[in-house]
Amino acid sequence: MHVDLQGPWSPLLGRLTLGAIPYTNPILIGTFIFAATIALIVVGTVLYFRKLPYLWREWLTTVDHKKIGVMYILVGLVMLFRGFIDGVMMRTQQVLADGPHSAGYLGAAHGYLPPYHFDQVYSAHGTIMLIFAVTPILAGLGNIIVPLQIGARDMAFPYLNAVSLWLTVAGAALVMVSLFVGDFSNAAWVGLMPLAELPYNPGVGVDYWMWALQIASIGTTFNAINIIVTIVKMRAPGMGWFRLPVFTWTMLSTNIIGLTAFPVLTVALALLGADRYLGTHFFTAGLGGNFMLYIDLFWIWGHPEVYFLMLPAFGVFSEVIPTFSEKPLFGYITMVAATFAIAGIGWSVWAHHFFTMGLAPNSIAFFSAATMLVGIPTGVKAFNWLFTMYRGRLTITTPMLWSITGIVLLLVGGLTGMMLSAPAIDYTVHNSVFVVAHFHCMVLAISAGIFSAVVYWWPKVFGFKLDERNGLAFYWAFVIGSVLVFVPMFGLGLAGETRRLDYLYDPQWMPLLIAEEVGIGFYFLSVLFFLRMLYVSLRDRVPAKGDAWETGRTLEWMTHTPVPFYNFAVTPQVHSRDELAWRRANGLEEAKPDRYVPIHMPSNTGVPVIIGLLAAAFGFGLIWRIWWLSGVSLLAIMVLVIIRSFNKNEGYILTAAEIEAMENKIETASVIAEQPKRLPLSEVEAH
Amino acid sequence: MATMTKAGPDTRLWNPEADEHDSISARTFGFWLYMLSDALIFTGLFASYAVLSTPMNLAGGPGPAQVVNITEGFWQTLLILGSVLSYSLASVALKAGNKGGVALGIVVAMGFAAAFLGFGLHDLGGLMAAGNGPDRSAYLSMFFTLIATHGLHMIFGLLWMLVMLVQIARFGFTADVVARLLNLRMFWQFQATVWVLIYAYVYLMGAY
Amino acid sequence: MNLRFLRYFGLCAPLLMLGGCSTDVFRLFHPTGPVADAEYRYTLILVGVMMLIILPTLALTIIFPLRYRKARKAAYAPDWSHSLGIEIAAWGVPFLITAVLIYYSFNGIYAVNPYNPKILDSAASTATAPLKVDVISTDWQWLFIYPDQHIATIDDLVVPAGRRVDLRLTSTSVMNAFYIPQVAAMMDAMPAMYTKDAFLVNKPGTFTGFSGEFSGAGFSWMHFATRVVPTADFENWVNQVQASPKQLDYTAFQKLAQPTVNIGAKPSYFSHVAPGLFDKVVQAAMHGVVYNVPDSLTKGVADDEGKAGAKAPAHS
Amino acid sequence: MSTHHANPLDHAEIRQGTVLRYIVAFIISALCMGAAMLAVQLKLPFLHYAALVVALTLIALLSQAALFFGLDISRAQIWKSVSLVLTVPLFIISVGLTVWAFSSLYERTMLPPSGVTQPGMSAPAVPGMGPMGAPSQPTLLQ
Repeated sequence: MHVDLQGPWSPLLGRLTLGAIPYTNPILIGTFIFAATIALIVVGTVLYFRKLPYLWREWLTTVDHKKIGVMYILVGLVMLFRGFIDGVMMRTQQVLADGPHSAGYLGAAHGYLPPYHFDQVYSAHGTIMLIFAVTPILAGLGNIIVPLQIGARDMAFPYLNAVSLWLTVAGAALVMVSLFVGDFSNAAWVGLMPLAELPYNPGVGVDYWMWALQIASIGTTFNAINIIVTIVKMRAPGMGWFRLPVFTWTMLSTNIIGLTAFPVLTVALALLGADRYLGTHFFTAGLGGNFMLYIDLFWIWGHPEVYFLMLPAFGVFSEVIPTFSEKPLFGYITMVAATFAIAGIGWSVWAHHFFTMGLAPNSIAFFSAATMLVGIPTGVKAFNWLFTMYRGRLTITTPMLWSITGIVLLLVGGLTGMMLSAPAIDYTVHNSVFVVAHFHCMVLAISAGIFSAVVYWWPKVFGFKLDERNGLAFYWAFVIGSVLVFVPMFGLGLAGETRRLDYLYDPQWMPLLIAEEVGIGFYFLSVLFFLRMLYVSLRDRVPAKGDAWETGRTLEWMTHTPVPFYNFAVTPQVHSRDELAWRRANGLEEAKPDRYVPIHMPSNTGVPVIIGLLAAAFGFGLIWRIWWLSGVSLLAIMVLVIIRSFNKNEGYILTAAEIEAMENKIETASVIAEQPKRLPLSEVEAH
Repeated sequence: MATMTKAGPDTRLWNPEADEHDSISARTFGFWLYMLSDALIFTGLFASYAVLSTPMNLAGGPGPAQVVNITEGFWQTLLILGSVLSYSLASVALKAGNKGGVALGIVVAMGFAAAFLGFGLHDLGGLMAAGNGPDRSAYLSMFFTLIATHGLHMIFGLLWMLVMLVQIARFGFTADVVARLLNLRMFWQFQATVWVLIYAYVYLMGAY
Repeated sequence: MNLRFLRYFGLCAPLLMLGGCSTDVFRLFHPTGPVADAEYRYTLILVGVMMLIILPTLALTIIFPLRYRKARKAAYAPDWSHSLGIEIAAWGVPFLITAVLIYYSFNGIYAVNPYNPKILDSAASTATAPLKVDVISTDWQWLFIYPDQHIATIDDLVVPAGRRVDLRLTSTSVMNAFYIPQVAAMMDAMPAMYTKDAFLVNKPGTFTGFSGEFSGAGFSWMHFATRVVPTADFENWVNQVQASPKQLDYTAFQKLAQPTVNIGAKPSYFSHVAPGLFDKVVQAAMHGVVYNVPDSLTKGVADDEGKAGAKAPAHS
Repeated sequence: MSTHHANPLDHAEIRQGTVLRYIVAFIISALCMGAAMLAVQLKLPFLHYAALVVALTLIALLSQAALFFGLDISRAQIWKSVSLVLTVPLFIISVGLTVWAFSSLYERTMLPPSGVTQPGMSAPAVPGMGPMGAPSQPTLLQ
């Protein structure tokens, strides 16, 4: 049963030896010094200002959906930076390693990375960007905005919400650890089979990839459950289904995908795990195994996953464009219908990822047609956004610019996507960088949605707007960078450059590669402008109003800015699709509640963060085959969950008087972010 | 559309009464969604089983017809259905707040489940002893994985039942305990549903 | 092929400015032979049809934000959010376009179906039977077996002009994809399985083929020459290779299939190829034969950066 | 709508379910599976046999959905029913399309299994090969 691997193994440390630490590799030493410096600065700052108790009390143990959302986004941004650096390394390698006479550095034959290192870099880039950057950021946005938009106090399951966050963090942590202890997978973010099987990948790289993905995807599934229940069960009175804001609709459809698609990934990875740990033959070429099955299972998850990421961005466009056009969204019903049409059709198109695998023409025809059908609802959405702007009164702020850019990217990505869904074209550019450029257009549209959302909702969470000037500079650097990187990449695809090359045999590609490298330079600039935007905004901190943009339309703009921990002092009664716009039209936007009632709040708990820590230890143990560590961690998680279930966790009550006092304090421009120190109800009764 | 309605003097803008949400139905619905995701795990496994149970996947080893024992499988079906029936009857006792009845139903359900698992282990153990373990061929890998995944769910359910027996004794029927008992009922019934599918597809179809 | 003039639209692509004066580098703009021609034609048709909707939408995306800026005080309809006509058009126009695309996509599937391209039925002269070539991708070279000629080559695919070529593809270890951009449809080469591909080139020429699916450390060096030569030259070449002292049976193949980075894709030639070698390779993989990748090509960067590369020569 | 102060045993989801319903569900499921098992002995043609097993399984599953899970369109259960109805197509799509795609893939990419048992082929015959054989040295052509 158990696979006996070659090489040293000890009961205490498993396969882990000193040789796993890359202390001889100059690139990784540099990375380590950089990461260690940042970590020291962060830890030092926290200790110097004695913020450790605050950090524990208000953040690490929090169950507040807004703080959890902020932490999700923070993790996502850190991973986005890591993924970006991977991108820089790939582009630099390719520009250095073009043509048989290209020089080699650091011991590599061409360029500065030997194949095995380059392969890890591109695998990490894809895994990180999709699973550990974009997914957490979107989950964070959903966490912050959905309860506010539907007038709820919190998510349906605040404790589970924290567990989801820390599982995602555990996965991300494993990816980061792989930089300094051992290797990451070299079999692409999709896990190429049978390349990821033991004979071709006997090291720990694939295990790192597999367990990081597995743990994080459990977190995502939990988060999906939470958001769906929140939307179905926790809406404010009066908010019928057809008054639901479109962002909330998209989060609902996206999380239905998350709930149903991620389990299939779990299966695919678990079967691969069985192959690697127990010696089964699911995806081996021989002994009856069938690695096409892995490809099939992976894309059953993988293609809905694309829409899982895309739909929230559509939701953002649908919020930002009406706000800055001062008009309701055009065609609300068709917008919702289109959202669900995309989610539904998206479930039956996955085989277009392997048209070149020998499928019969009639199967190919089905999947090709289904894929093209997705173009219809997507087109509807684009038209609806355009006609929202039509006869509007547009203020072109940075969120609006990002949203319009998102539409343009969607058009380019849609055009190339439709091309790829036609097999006659796919046969010529499948697995070329044309495909890479195509899906980057889509991911850039998602990024545009993310940046749009971050700038748009930033004041709601932090109480001040982001600096527009630096925001614009960030925008332009990013857009120019994108054009310079991805237009030449389409060209290279048409030139026949296949994906994942660490050495390019055709010196004629050089000019395009150089253009891409210049584009990467612009991306670098955009990171600097982004940081400067944060710095300047934080320095100037101009307090924003509850309705920060003054043309907000939905419920989240009705509460204070920044949002107090209890969201709404009194739950609003909803009368209209765009409740705030309706109240404004009736002169009621300043209306205050006339009386307050006690609010039941959940208590903070340290269990989720400990579960996250144990999950990371569990994964680490399995990766290095340190069986005792995995066993102990798994047992500890189970014991912890059981013990907690014996804890009558009933939260605490905010009294009406307290709420009134806090509301008055907010009126005089104070911020209510911290929860009062209070014993949970059960202990109050015990005293 | 409500968008156009005008606010009147008696328009209610805030609704303090709306604050309490029904936590039991939120929890059972949340757990139901978890089970749907679990059902998708089994969907993935069934799809894999369909792909890996052709003559091409036997690698010279035994195929479905040689591996499954449909009479033993039928006893297992009766056992798991009996276990679910027993737990369901416990939940009828819950209506009356009858602690002893609930505990009895759960204990009987555990007994049936243990017997079910015994059969399963005997089956898989026999295969392994004959050299037809999960590393023999892709088909056997798949067969073992499908049965073992269901078995792990059952073991998890047994653990959960143990915890619930303690909690009933200790806390009585509080909202938390009741919600957990309801979720456990769904979880347990779901195992029987999955088993029926496994029995029909793997055993009965395989034996033909 | 009547649409061939359309390729000059490709010349207008702004990319070309970046690519210098020559368009030779954009291989896909220079299809050769009926299969690639058809693929290129479908590309142009589909892109053309889509432009009917993409271009106007793109224009509106730019015009509306400019036209309805607050400062311009254009017409403002604060409550307008529904119009049956526009919504029907918003669904109807994409629906029509998609229907047209699906129609062409279906046609294309059967026209260039790699297992049996319809387009070749009409194009290939029936006088000569198709040339059979068995393709085996190893880690990391391409072995081309000519079963009827009993010869084999590494990284050098030579075929006669004007004759249909039928390929069978497999792999010894991991998945690869067979890809000659201007000539043949991309097709996966998979261990323990076979796939098929077919192409025809009418005029002599030289092309570069690649592997399209990442397969490990030597993947980037997995390119191969494709030479289309006049029939007479092909016969000569076959005779030459048939005289090659190197012979290929299964034992020799097993040595050859050991992981090898063939820098510069240097060709080798074999005579007396054992019959049924292709099937034997497929069956071996089905029985679980694998060619482990040696440590120095999978070991961590921790051990020694560039150890594998350091052994490789900088230039071929 | 119950609050956490009310008696949790009054909750609608506790109130549903009766002894009779559960026993009927048990009997239907057991009978269906028993009948399907007996059908194996009948030696029906495969299609008839398969249709019979599928039909009996469907009856068992439906009786479980209605009587064990108590799924209906009442206020307490409606969202469970809706989410199940929305998810069932995904089960069918995933399994159905996979089986369909692989039926053509097997036919078009696999040598028939009879070829597998060709004599003279065995996995560990070649040194340096086999699932976890000793790694060999790489070859670098120059």
